[in-house]
Amino acid sequence: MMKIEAMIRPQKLEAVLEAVHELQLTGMTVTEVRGMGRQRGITYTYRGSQYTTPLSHKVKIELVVNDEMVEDAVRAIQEAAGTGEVGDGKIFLVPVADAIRIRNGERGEPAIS
Amino acid sequence: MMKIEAMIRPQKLEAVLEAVHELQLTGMTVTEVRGMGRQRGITYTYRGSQYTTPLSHKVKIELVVNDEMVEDAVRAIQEAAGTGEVGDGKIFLVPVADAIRIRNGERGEPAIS
Amino acid sequence: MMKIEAMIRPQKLEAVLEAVHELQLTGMTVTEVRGMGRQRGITYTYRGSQYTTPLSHKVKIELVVNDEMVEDAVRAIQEAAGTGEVGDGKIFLVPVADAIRIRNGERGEPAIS
Amino acid sequence: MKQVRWALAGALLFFGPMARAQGSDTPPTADLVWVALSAVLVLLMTPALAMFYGGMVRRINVLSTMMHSFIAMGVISIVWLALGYSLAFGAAGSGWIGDFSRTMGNGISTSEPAASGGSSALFMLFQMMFAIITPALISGAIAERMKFGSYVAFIALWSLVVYSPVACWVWNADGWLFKHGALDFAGGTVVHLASGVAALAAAIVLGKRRALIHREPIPPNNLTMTLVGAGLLWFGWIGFNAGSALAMNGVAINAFISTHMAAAAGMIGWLIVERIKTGKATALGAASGLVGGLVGITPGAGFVAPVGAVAVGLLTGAACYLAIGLKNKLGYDDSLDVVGVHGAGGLLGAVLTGVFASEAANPAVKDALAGGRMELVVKQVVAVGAVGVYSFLITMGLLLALKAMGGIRASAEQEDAGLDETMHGEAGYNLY
Amino acid sequence: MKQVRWALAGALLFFGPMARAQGSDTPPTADLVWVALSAVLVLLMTPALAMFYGGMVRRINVLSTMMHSFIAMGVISIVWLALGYSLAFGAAGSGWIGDFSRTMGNGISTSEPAASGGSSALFMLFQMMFAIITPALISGAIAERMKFGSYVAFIALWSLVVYSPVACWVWNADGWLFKHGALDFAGGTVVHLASGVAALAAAIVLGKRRALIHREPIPPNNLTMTLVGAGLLWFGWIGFNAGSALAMNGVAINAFISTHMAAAAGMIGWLIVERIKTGKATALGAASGLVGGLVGITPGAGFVAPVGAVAVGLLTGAACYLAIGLKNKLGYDDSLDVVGVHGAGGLLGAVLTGVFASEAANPAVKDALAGGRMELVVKQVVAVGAVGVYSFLITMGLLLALKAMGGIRASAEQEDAGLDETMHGEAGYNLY
Amino acid sequence: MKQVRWALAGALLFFGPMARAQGSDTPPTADLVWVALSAVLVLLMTPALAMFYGGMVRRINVLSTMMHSFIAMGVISIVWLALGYSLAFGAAGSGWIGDFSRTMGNGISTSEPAASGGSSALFMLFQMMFAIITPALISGAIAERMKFGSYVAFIALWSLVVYSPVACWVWNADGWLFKHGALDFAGGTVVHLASGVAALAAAIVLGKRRALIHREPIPPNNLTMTLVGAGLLWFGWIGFNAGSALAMNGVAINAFISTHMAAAAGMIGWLIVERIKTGKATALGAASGLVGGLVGITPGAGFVAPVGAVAVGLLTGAACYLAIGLKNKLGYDDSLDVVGVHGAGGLLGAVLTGVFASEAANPAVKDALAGGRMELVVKQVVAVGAVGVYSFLITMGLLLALKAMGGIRASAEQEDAGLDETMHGEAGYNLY
Ligand SMILES: Nc1ncnc2c1ncn2[C@@H]1O[C@H](COP(=O)(O)OP(=O)(O)O)[C@@H](O)[C@H]1O
Ligand SMILES: Nc1ncnc2c1ncn2[C@@H]1O[C@H](COP(=O)(O)OP(=O)(O)O)[C@@H](O)[C@H]1O
Ligand SMILES: Nc1ncnc2c1ncn2[C@@H]1O[C@H](COP(=O)(O)OP(=O)(O)O)[C@@H](O)[C@H]1O
Repeated sequence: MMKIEAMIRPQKLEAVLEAVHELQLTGMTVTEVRGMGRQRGITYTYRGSQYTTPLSHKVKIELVVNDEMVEDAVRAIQEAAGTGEVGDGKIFLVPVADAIRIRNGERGEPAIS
Repeated sequence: MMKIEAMIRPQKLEAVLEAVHELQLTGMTVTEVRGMGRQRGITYTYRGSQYTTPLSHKVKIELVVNDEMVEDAVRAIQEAAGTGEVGDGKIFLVPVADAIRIRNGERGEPAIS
Repeated sequence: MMKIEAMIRPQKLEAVLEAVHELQLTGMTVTEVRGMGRQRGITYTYRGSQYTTPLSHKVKIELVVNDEMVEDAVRAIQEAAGTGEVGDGKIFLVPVADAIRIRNGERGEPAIS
Repeated sequence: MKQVRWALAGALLFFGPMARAQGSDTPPTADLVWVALSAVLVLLMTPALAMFYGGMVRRINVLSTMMHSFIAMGVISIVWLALGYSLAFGAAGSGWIGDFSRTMGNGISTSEPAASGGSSALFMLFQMMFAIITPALISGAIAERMKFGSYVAFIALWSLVVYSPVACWVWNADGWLFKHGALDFAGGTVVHLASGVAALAAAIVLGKRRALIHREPIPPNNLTMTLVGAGLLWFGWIGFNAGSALAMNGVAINAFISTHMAAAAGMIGWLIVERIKTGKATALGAASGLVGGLVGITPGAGFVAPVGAVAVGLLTGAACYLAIGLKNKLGYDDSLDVVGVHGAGGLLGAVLTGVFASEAANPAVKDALAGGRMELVVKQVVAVGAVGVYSFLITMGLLLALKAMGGIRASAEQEDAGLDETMHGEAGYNLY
Repeated sequence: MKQVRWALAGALLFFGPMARAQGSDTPPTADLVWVALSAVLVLLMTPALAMFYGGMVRRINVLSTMMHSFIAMGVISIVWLALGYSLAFGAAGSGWIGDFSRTMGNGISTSEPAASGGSSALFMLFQMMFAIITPALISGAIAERMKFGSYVAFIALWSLVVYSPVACWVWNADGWLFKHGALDFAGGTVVHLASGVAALAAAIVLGKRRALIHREPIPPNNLTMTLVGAGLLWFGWIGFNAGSALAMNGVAINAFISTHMAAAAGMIGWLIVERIKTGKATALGAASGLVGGLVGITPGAGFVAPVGAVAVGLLTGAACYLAIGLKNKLGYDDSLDVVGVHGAGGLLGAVLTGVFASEAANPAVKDALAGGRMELVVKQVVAVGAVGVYSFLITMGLLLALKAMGGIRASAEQEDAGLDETMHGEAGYNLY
Repeated sequence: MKQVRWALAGALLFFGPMARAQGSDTPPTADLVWVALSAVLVLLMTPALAMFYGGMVRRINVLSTMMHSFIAMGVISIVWLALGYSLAFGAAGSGWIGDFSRTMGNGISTSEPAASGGSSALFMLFQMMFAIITPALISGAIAERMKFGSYVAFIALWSLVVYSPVACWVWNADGWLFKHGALDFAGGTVVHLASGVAALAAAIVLGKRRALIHREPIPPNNLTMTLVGAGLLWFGWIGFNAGSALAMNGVAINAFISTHMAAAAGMIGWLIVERIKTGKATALGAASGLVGGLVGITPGAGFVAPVGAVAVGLLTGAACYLAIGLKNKLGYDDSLDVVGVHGAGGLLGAVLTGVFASEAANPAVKDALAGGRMELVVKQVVAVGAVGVYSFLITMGLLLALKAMGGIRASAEQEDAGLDETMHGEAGYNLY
């Protein structure tokens, strides 16, 4: 089992949700985050003083999938979230030891399908 | 060491905090997230148009625990967070290589106890 | 590749961003979280009733780095985020299997550099 | 004595066609401006209440709670124009309820220049604002768990079977409580006591929120909005109380000052008790206390002098703090403490009006005190008792009937997910 | 007939030096207070609009959207004092536009005691508030994608080449539409129709938002703010409509009541249709419907009796709901539905004024109906048509010219990241 | 000359028992309505200030900052009624401070019909609103780090030992600055200069915020609230300035227009400089600039004609922008720029009043200019200097004394976690 963690542009979330849906993956968790990367940060003006933060708004998505689904999912996310411009984000693959469905205690692959 | 990641119903957070407390686990991190799963999404009405999102409000909790505590913790969370209805959420177990306490630099098990 | 996850005090984020920047690490993701730990919780007063939550405001940072950068990064974060008081937070090291840059599909080390 | 006891009732005479003697050298245009200004201030109180209440519920119910106030502006305005005003202020020979002579805006002329005294339309309008906010006040007790459709039906009916009759008793020149002789300057009994007691009935019929039963936290989503709402309530309440003089004169000015002082003192009264009891003076306490002080002075604003108003405010502010603790002891779930603030505050205010009414504030008090202060206090208690019992019983009956006819409470699922999402298809905030 | 048709136009006479006969025993001080009060209420409508609009856009554009209203308060106030007022209300022999006799505050005396009738300054000020909010209304159509600098240039020019001329036609005693004889009590045509139609032109010239094209969600960031803004608009609108009587009299009181009733009924009208169509009554629907009702009654507030106002409100509220669906069919991106609410509502309101105008509300209606009701309705349609066509064409031309001179639309990058960050260097919220 | 220079002072005469000649044919009821309306508008300014300030601090201090304004409404109302009014407006033979003749509401009759001229209660009330907001203004300088209890003690004392004496000097008919002959229509010196200078002293005594020292970011939590607060301040300020005419007349109308124009121009002035310096016109800049313009016109609203007011607004708006930069150079931590806006704006406004005062706006200016414009400007500077030095020294002393008696600053822990949580036991938002 593998957790796919991707930081994407907020406005791409919709497209990613659709792409994931098409792969018949039914589970996913979304978090609002701010990210630092190659992308230029934001300069805020406050009554004459200016302050630059390297952080821009991103969305983090997390999906735990079976090992055989990893490559498909990565490709789908990459296609849906990409614009080709700096700031598109990253996908990380994090190994997962086990999964449990809270509702009924199912474990392992059945828990995430 | 293992990180227990659980996505639960927001209104169950309180019960989970108590359950974790009873196990004498002292550390935990909580994040507001939105989750897609088997649960029906939400339909928003906006001036005549309707828009359905598959995301519902969830809370993600993360606890890093010693390996021997994993099963107890999983069980406790499952009991506290479960209602038996679709949407109860998932628990994932993610291996952790090391832990450091920022305050004093302690590493490994002492850092999380 | 390793994901460094650190829960720190919100007011230390700025210092950590600078410290990370000095190490020439260009990527990082930041999330607002609430944490339970040894730190005393917060007592809220609401029209005469009082309610104590064990959660205090924290910020979670996540950086995926090459294995050789891990120790430097941990040290830098620890120095920047530490005050020596309870509540400074924790750093966790989570193994990462792979990384993909969404923009161009680069994988592995090049994706995070 | 009748013409002096009830400031509001004077309105019927004032605006009546024969109120102004010919040759009068003080045209009432300025008074009409004052009443119109007051009406627009009271109009704003219902959106202010939406903010005050809206900030205190959980995020998932913020719009639902604000809608409880806004929909009252839509529904009650029409109910009042169509029927409610007539039931309250139509001819009421029996003393219990008005006739149908002023339904659908009949007999309420606006076309003649007001300066010639031919119009009671402004009075109907000013009173409409009171009719709107009263059921909206009740909504605090049923927040986070009532069906929207049932709520709408409830307030429309409640307005007709509770508010209009009670307004008739107390403010109609024919009303039995009007003749009885208690003092209620701006609606302590009609507005606050009636809604506070109805809130108790509603909280009992609706039952506890699931979150309360399961001891889940119910954090207020936005106390800044509650504070601003309290500030706007203070602002609007000047119109509520000082406008009830229905003219710009010494009584109106006294009412303005006393209202302001009681709000200030109510804030201080609450915060002192709160600080003693919990060690903290809270922002929500400041907001709640000032509202408590305003509730307390409502019946007496035109009868109590400024220093007396400080006493009324301090006492009511402190008392409301203590009264909201009751719900935990008695076990009803009054979500936003309508019983504690409007019920207890309205009751105490009525009694304190008897205690602090002073001739220095209003010469009319002389007559009210003709039988001694104790007699006046007893009259106040009688008025409170009558209105309280009536409002409680009818509200109870009304809600039980609605319940029997298909349920008034949201489903467990709706309650857990929040009414905004499930009943209105919306989310209050998408701030991130 | 001329002196009765247009309530506002009366102002020029009213405030003129010879308006008050010597020996008049009704000094106008109270009327001045009423107009000043109304002016301050209308002043608040633009911040209220900032809230109403601000809550509906995405978080990343909330400040930008609110700035569209606030900057109108800064820029148009100065434009109006310097030139706009003169173009609208200066001598206009041709009937098309005023002369330069009242530029830079000339000829607008404030120094003589108003009670002696020597001042038209208050009228200039009251009108200024209308001039401010009208271009701000348009901003809803171009929200989330227009350059700030271009917007500022646009509203300043629009105010001079569209608003002032149209105000001259309709409200100047020399204006051609004034003489034509349609009824517009408080600006249904000048304010709502003109801005609603300009909004259509602006939406077309600007083009669709990228997020709409890419079918990204555009969630409203804070509907609680929109609701409160709607509440404050209701409050301020009393000044807008009832203040347009320019005196405290029966017409003003009628306008107050009718305005209030139409807002209430507008809310109900919208919610009923919405509930039928979608199964939900939304908070945004309540806010939108009440604004729709207010738009609908604006031209008729002083001519339509309260019960008629309920009908106007119900119809306009329902019609606005249906009209906002047009944009999806016709393909323009009117971000916040200015066309659907102010355009359609203004149009329908003008027609309904002809239908419901009643002598009971205002004796002046007798003259307006001299040629029969159908004739009045036709006159209403002509006025709407003339103003609509003019506003559409000139707005179109103005924006195309500005576009040619360097672009009026934010860059794709700015639009994606949001205008708050990229144009103003700010974020609306840092709530966590 | 005395009776014309100070519009406010006229109030004492106006409301005095002998002010109205017998046989007067203009009853003052409309004027009373105007003053009452103005008082309720000024009442709203303190909640508006709570919003304006509250939006600019970090989320963790939003309630604490709003409480600074709200608690002033509670505490100062009582202090003013009990003692402060008497110290300011009691008999002041010495010219320095009033006696105890009007403590506890004594000698302030409301019971006689105001129309017969027997009531000064409304004046006491109107002045109370000024007394409330002045110390609340100071709170911006000490935001995010002062103990709540100390703050309450501070404003209560400050009101008695700084505000009341200064109000006596400037507005009491016996006051030495009143006799000296400077122009201050609505409180440029008493309200803005006094609070702005006190803010400087307070910022110095309190010291810098820890977050500033450690160069942590201090993001404003909610600029939409700040914008709305600025809008409500604009609304309320009409009452502040135009109400200071204490009657509805040409001077009041001029004050209304000039106040409005200065707010508009202040916004533009600030934004122009900001755009030049930083490349962006910000929403916070619009809000700050309009407040700056309002501060600037406060002393001159009734003396400066509308076009002059545009100049005053532009200059003050621009100057305030430049003045807030001072704190970085001089090293004090004036959290929300009270010194830059109210101190600098108050000072500049006083001087500009001398420069732009015009007979066209107010015939009384003729006398003020009897000795030439330069003499008037010098008088303005003297008044500013006297009030400034007094306020600075006494505030300094007061805070140092409170500091010695137990500390006035929050602990480091409290400051880091935020005062909402640690001092009030609350969180402003639970939005997610
Ligand atoms: N090493 C990393 N660890 C964690 N998050 C990262 C890392 N690198 C990038 N990110 C996340 O990805 C986002 C986009 O990265 P960026 O470098 O701007 O884009 P690109 O990958 O197109 O060059 C960042 O804002 C951040 O949230
Ligand atoms: N594969 C997954 N990866 C990440 N998060 C998941 C996954 N499956 C479920 N979740 C999270 O768990 C929540 C509940 O899942 P859901 O399928 O609705 O409930 P149930 O497990 O009871 O069938 C989701 O909202 C989501 O946040
Ligand atoms: N075992 C854990 N798992 C996940 N998060 C933890 C764990 N322990 C601590 N944390 C996070 O670290 C934060 C600080 O921990 P705390 O125990 O208060 O400080 P310290 O490490 O200085 O004793 C907590 O608020 C929580 O967010």
